[in-house]
Amino acid sequence: MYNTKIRGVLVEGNKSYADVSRDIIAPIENTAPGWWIYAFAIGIGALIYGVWAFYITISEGIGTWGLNNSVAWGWGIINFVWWIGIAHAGTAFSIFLLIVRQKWRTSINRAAEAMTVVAVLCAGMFPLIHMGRIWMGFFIMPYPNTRGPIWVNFNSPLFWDVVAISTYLMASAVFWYVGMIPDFATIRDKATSKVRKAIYDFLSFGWVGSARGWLRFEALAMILGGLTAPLVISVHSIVAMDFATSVMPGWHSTVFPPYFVIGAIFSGFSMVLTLMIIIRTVYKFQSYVTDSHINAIAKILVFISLIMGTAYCTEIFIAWYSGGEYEYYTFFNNRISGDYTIAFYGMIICNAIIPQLFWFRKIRKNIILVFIISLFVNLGMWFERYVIVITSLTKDYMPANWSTYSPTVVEIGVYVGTLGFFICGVLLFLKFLPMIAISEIKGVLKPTSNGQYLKK
Amino acid sequence: MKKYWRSIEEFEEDSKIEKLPEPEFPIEGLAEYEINKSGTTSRRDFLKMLGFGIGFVTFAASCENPINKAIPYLIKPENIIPGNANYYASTFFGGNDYCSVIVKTLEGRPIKIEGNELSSITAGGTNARVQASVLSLYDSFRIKTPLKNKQESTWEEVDADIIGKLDEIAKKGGKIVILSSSVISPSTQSIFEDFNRKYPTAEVIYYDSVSASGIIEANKKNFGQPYLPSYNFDKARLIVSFGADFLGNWLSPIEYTKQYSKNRKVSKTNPDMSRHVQFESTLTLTGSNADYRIPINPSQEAGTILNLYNRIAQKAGKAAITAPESTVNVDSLANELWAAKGKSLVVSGSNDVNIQLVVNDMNYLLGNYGKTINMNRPVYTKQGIDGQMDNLTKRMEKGEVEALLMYNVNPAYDYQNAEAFTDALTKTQLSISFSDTLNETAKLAGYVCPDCHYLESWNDAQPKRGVYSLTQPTINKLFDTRQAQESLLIWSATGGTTEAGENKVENLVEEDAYYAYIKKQWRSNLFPKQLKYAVFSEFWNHTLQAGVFTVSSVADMITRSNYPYVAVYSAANIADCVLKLKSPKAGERAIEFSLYESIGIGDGRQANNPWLQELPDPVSKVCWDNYLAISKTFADKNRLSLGDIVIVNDIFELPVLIQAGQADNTVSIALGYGRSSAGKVADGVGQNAFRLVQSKGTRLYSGNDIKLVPTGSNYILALTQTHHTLHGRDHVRTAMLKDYKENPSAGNEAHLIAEEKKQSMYSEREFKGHRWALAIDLNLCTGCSACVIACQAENNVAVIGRDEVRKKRIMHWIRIDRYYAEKAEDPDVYFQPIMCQQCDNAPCENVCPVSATQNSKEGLNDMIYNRCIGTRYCMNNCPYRVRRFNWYEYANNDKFDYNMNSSLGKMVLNPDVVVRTRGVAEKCSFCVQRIQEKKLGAKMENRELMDGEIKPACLQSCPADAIVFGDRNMPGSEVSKAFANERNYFLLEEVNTRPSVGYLTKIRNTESKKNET
Amino acid sequence: MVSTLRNNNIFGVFDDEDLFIAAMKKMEKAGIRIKNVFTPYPIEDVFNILGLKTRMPYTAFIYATIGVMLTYAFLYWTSVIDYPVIIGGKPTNTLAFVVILFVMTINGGIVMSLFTFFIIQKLGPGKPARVVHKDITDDKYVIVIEKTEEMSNEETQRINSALFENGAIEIGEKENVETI
Amino acid sequence: MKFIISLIAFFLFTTSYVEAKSETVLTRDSSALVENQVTLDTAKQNAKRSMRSPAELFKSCARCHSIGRGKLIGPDLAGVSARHSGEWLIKFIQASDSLIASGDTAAKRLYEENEKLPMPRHDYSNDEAKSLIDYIFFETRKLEADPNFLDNDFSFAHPSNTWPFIIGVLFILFGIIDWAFLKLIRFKFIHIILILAGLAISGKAVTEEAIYMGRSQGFEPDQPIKFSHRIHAGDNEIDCQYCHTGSMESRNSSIPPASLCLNCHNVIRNGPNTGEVEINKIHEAFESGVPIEWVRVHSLPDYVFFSHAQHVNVGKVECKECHGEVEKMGRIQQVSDLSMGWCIDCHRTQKVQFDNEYYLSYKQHEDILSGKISEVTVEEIGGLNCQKCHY
Repeated sequence: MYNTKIRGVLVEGNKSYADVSRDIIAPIENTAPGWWIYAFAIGIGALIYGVWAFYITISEGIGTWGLNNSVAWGWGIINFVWWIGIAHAGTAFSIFLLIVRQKWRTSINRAAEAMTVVAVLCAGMFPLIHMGRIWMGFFIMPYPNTRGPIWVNFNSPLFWDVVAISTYLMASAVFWYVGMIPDFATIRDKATSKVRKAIYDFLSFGWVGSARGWLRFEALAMILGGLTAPLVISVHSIVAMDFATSVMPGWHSTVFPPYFVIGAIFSGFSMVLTLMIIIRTVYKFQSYVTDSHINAIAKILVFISLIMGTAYCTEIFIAWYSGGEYEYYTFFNNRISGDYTIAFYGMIICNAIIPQLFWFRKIRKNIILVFIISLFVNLGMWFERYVIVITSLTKDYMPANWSTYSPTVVEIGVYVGTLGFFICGVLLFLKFLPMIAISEIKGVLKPTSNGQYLKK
Repeated sequence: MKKYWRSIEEFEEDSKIEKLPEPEFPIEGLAEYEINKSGTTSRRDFLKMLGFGIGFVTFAASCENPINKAIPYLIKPENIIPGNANYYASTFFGGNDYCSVIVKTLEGRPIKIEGNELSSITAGGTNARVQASVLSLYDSFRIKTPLKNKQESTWEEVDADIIGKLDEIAKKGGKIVILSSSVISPSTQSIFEDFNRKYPTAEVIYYDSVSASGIIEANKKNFGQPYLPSYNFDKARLIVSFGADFLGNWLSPIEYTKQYSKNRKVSKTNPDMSRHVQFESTLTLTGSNADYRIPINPSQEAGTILNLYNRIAQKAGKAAITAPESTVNVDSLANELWAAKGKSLVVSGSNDVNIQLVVNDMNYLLGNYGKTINMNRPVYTKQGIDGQMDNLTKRMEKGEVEALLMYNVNPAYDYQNAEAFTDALTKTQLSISFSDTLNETAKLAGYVCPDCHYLESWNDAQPKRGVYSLTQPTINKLFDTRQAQESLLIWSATGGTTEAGENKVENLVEEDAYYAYIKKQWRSNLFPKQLKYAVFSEFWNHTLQAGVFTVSSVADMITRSNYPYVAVYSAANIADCVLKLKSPKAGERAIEFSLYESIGIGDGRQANNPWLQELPDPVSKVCWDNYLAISKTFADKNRLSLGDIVIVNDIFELPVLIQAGQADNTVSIALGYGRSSAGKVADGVGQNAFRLVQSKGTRLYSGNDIKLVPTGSNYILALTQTHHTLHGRDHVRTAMLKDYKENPSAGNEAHLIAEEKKQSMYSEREFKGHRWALAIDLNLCTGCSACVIACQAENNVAVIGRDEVRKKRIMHWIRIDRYYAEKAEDPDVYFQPIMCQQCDNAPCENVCPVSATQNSKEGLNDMIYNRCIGTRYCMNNCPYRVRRFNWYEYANNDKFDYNMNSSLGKMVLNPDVVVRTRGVAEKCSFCVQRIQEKKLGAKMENRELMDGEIKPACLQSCPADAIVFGDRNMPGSEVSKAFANERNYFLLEEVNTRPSVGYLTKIRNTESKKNET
Repeated sequence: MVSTLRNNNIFGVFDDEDLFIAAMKKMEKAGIRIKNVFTPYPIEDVFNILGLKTRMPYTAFIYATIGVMLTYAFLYWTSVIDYPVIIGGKPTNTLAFVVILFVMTINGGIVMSLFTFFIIQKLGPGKPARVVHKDITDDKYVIVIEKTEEMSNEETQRINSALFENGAIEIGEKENVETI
Repeated sequence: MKFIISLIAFFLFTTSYVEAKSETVLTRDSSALVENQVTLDTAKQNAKRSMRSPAELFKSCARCHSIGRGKLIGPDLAGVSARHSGEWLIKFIQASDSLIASGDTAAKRLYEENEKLPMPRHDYSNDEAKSLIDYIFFETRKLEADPNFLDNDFSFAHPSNTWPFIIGVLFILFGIIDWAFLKLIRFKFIHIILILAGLAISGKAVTEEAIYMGRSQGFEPDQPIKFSHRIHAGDNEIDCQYCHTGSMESRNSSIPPASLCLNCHNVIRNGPNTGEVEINKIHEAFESGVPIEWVRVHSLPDYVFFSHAQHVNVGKVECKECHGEVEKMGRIQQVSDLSMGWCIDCHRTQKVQFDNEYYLSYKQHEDILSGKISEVTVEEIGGLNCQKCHY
């Protein structure tokens, strides 16, 4: 057992090991509850809208979006960055808390990771669909070809994106799945129906929990964690470079990578918060996802939101201090004032101000409020991406080609589609996969429950 | 442009050129039959498209190559090498624009118009309408057979009918009138005479949609010559213009731009330039180039002119006349004028005889005649006397006119009271229109004998006395059309009443009767006037090669009675004029209006040309509509804002546009829009402002009784530029002339700093071969937008239509940014042509994931459409925003039903440039296809490339010679000189993109910033 | 009945972590070679008692190094040797490689470590699970001792009793259990 | 050989043709009689009726003679014109008996050989006889003509990948099935090897097909006219530029116009393999004005700009470097795959004609002088830049 000081009780309600297994497997064993069906239906609905939008975009052209010669990136990229941000939660949780040996992560990381994987998939759709010639997309792969061969442009942040995001998807998926193997074994052994037994037998890769297995399992977990941690940083740094390496005023800024990473973790955590609150209520998992969990995340959010606030101020200060007229114009005439003030102030309020409420213990304790605030943060982070992408493009260097931007139904459809995909994905996870890491919970069960748990 | 010179042996070939494009002429009849039956193009055109080597409608996306046919000529014409272009000299004349042109044909298809540098008038210049005229050739709305009562008919039938009727009318002495726009073709005129000889009751009436009869009648009074004089803006040091848009639309804009730019070219060696003062009510192209521009209402014009006249008269020792007090103080201007005696020029765009008389007298007092104004070379491009037209309508109403032949006119559209005319037209027994499209007038005509497009026709032209040029066909007739001249020849020849037997019918029905006729004319009239060639055929062939022929003044003396104009000058009674000029009484401030021609559409005769419709107006940056231009103060007063729809005189509704520099109390509307029967592109676009034209003896294009009623509804104008000021940025760098004289790099200090600060992480690149670069002199660029259309024609740039333009998706590879500086009521206006800057450190290159854009060894920023996957990152990262994106499939898409959607319209495409597919980015390539062509040519001739040999389309079309292109590595090349010039700077130098396009600062000949003269 | 050909094992099932650990310690002392143990979650002490070690961290490091070197070789060959293009005035051997190298390092490490784990642990899709006891993945702990040919009955007795004394709630014999 | 034959054909044909013309002239108006160098008697004969076609003339011959189907009553006429001179034959046809009587040895021998059966007289005019002889000559030629003279003895078409693919898939399937169910093979690593091998084989097949997609290497379509480059460029050694005039001066080398074909085929009306049939197609096209629609063999995508002048004229590249040994082809065939890689490879290695005055301004000259480089490849002057070909 790790010899780290354990803070507080992680699992409440004097659960025995068997209870743990039973509780967590229950949703998988039982039939789907009504709310699940409804939620899933909604998800599918959104997804269908999305599919229609995809069809229109591909069959008629990007022209069906609200873009123009000056604003060539719109919702597509905004949502791409937004999703990528959200996708940072899982890994941030598991990895960082794993490395710093924070035991309390155990009850949350599984769901967080699942969320990550789905979110990355959502994010991945945007670079694809926003291509003018998606059917030529394979050009972006540096494979040996008969055209010379001609290779891709390794200077392009977009190519870095391709590399980083595919790696990230792979890594987080692996991390997620490997973590689930022992739990699959549990489900397998507990399964009542033949079919389910067969399926989970297949999924569990024949895991039986032997000593050596556990040893290597933990080693692998540490390796994956250790390697993925820098990846988490790099992925969003690279996404930030999409903007930072360009010459557009408001984009061309060295603060972007750290600022984006923090932002990502911010949105990620808030999304985790949103999800976990829902899960613990609908599945009655209060004893696993305890108030102290919520409390902890809330505290982290306050901290990050402070950093975000600082970042915003720095940007504006630098815009003024550097004396670059284009930079100055973008920030002062097209963000603080101008056509897009709503987005700008929305961003400031949601990200930098509202989370400050978490200073108050009362509010941290009030689940409803926490839930609402977490939603606000998600919205705020979306605004942030909107501000960055749109304002810089609409009014850049030459006044002659300044323009404005507003999305079309199709663009919105693509976004809603990905939301639907996310909902469906998460719901399927909740229904068919262990949403809490059983073995890890067991690992922390005894030492954290004051030793007085009942044998049954 | 050396290419159209070819060996003497081939001369004879050229005269037959219109046969050459025919791969299989034996069954030409069949081909045309097919055309007539189905409006689509015939197999012949089909073959032209599949003609060997050109699958020129191309789709970069397609990755498999299907089995396609290769169809060689049956008989390869001597001088056509499949895949190589041929160039033929010809002449364009329409509306204001006379232009001697070179037509680029490929496998017998004209695909591009270029200026003819040998012309003494246009000297290689063109303008947007000339450039676009090639597309009008492939207009699917053209009439494909003669029509009889709107039913398709045959020439035989039509001829028989018409001749019959004409004879009958002539027998009973009924009146026959040929209503024609100004004819500058001597041969055509003499054909009119022949016609007159056959039908003695026939008479010719000239009618110009936008007339200059004010000047003509004034000159008649003063000189006894009912003609326009030729103006020499290049000789004038001080130009004062009262609402004459001589750089845009007035009389002969291309010629004047050439002349004007000669005097605006400043250099260290010659740091002088002319001064240009413009009084006008609407901000025209000319006004925006003026050094001083004073916005005045039309009603104030007379006052101002008379005051100026008075000041001059005083100095000249003449008695001053009572003049209404002028709102602007013209003393200093008068002084300057007097100082520049003989080197000044006063022009007025007004069509009021009296004003023109005063102006003439002023010029006379200033001794400008013979120096900056030349009555010896009258200009024939406008001959219409408005009185005659009004008169004609009256007679027609009375039924006095039995037969009306309408050549090149469209009064049902552009006559001020068209209703009266159309009613009157029904009273004629026989009405014939020669229109090549079924326009508003042709629809009403009993017979339509479709004329050929000028690229299918033979013709000659005498734009001004002693200066001639030829029009030759560059393609076989696409449809069953016939030149009006031929029709007239046939009709007037039947009886064989004419002298020499050579135009008997049977001789005439053959293809080139008119060609023979022109030759005959030239043999008898012009051949004697030159001493260079002994044999006529030689003379003829050389002229056909060059396209132009100028009678040396000596020869001119011999034939034409030439008199000392000053002697015959009979000053009109100015006082009398003053009485006639009723200036508005004080206090009465009715809303005034002034009508103008837009740069693209002109008087609307090419309105069905999508290129022109999509050409943004250089000043207002609006396309696909005309609008009501109002001033800011006026807008505030009446609480109007951009796009608010206003009912004008209860006739039509127009959206308003708040136009900087607009005279306070005046609204302006562009003519040429609101066609009802011009074709699917033009119909219903804008409103017909000709209906506001007033007739007071002459047709007046301004007035002071217009009623405006706001409707409260709003309309989105297709604007290509929505922000009009520089926001204090130095994209356009300017200096005043006097500062420039002191310090050549005045106004360009930022460049010096940038040069000092210029540094890079990486070692400088070495260009071992060429290094292409382009420089633009902002002082010469008038913003006329000829380059925009030239580029569109050369590079197959798509037309996307109004809605897409509204979405800011215009595809033009070269755009002209227009900025206002200083005060909104009369701003400094700056034009800045922007094309791809071909940066050495191109931001767009770094970000393309598939390196579909990269830098070539010759400093070009290559864009590879077939590699592009359309991430649009390059567009975002281009600080100049010169990259364009194919948001939709613009070719073969019914949503974009313009020239790239019909097999006929596709014939204008340039096979050297691929038609971009959906989802790829595109941009200016410095006309890389031309670079390659010339390089290859030099290699084949085993010689070095000459400086200025390569001419991108924009450069070639520029009437002001504002653009130079060449090799920066070549010592002493024009462009390297330009780059060394102190005035040269690069756009956004601080971003360190290292562009290959340099801009030379704009110099204004003003004493101080914005002070009234 | 037990056939002597197949390898046979004695296993004891515990339901308390502490008893289980103690039992292991005792048996080790008693010189009984524990063949393998099964637990529902990782327990540090077990590793210590059995003295298990893994070298996976070192291999991971090697993998990462391989990854970065291969990637750089590829980048250099493609954009400097094979088809050099001028991009925005940058040198062909550009700094931008750093980003890709960084990611690919991680990539190499992760992928290859993963496969190493599956291979040495002999895990994989469709591999039949040789479960000693059905609650092994729930809340039971199992000690397995190999029962060899030459093992005499009393030896077997001794093991059984040892298990029993140390609080095994269930003792049995099972053939070919998971050895790793 | 064939060349000579066709020359003979050409000669014989022209003579007959020309005189046939003069004939018709005579029939039209006899005033031309004086100028015309034809003997009066023939003139008189023919003044009666115009010339008959050799085919119908031969009908009467066919009673006793065959061409190439062995001896009937008379000898096989195949190749008779090679055995006897023209004049002799004419005489023999018109009046064999008098010829025999005249003591002509050849005639005698024939007479002997053929059971002393004399050939009846024929009232054929000289020209009719000549045309008849030509007719027989060409009929003989048809006998020795090669029906598939267009076929090439080489093909650059890539082998089909269907079977490799199927085999590969079978490997995989067997591997899996056996591993899972059949268990015929004991050792798992064999399954693995099987599967991997299968993957490799089918994978290669798929990728190759993917690469060849849209390529038409070895493309060899049937053309509307059975035109053989082997005969024209090979046997008759006609220079490429003679027909493909554009290649020196234009972007496309251009298929020759029918008029160009007629330069020769006005007179050469008879091909060695197809007789008049194919050549007549040119004439038909020319007369009807319906152009010949050749199937285009070498076609590049439309986004590629290629100039023959640049390569053939300036670059001094041999035609065969891209088009292969055309002179050995009957049906024309696409030899190179015309892929971008193929172009690039050449541009990397091909030497520039750097002595061309055009390159004087290029700085590579300095490097050459300083001995840094010996010669300049296309790559060094931007031959690998995209906009060399794509714009």
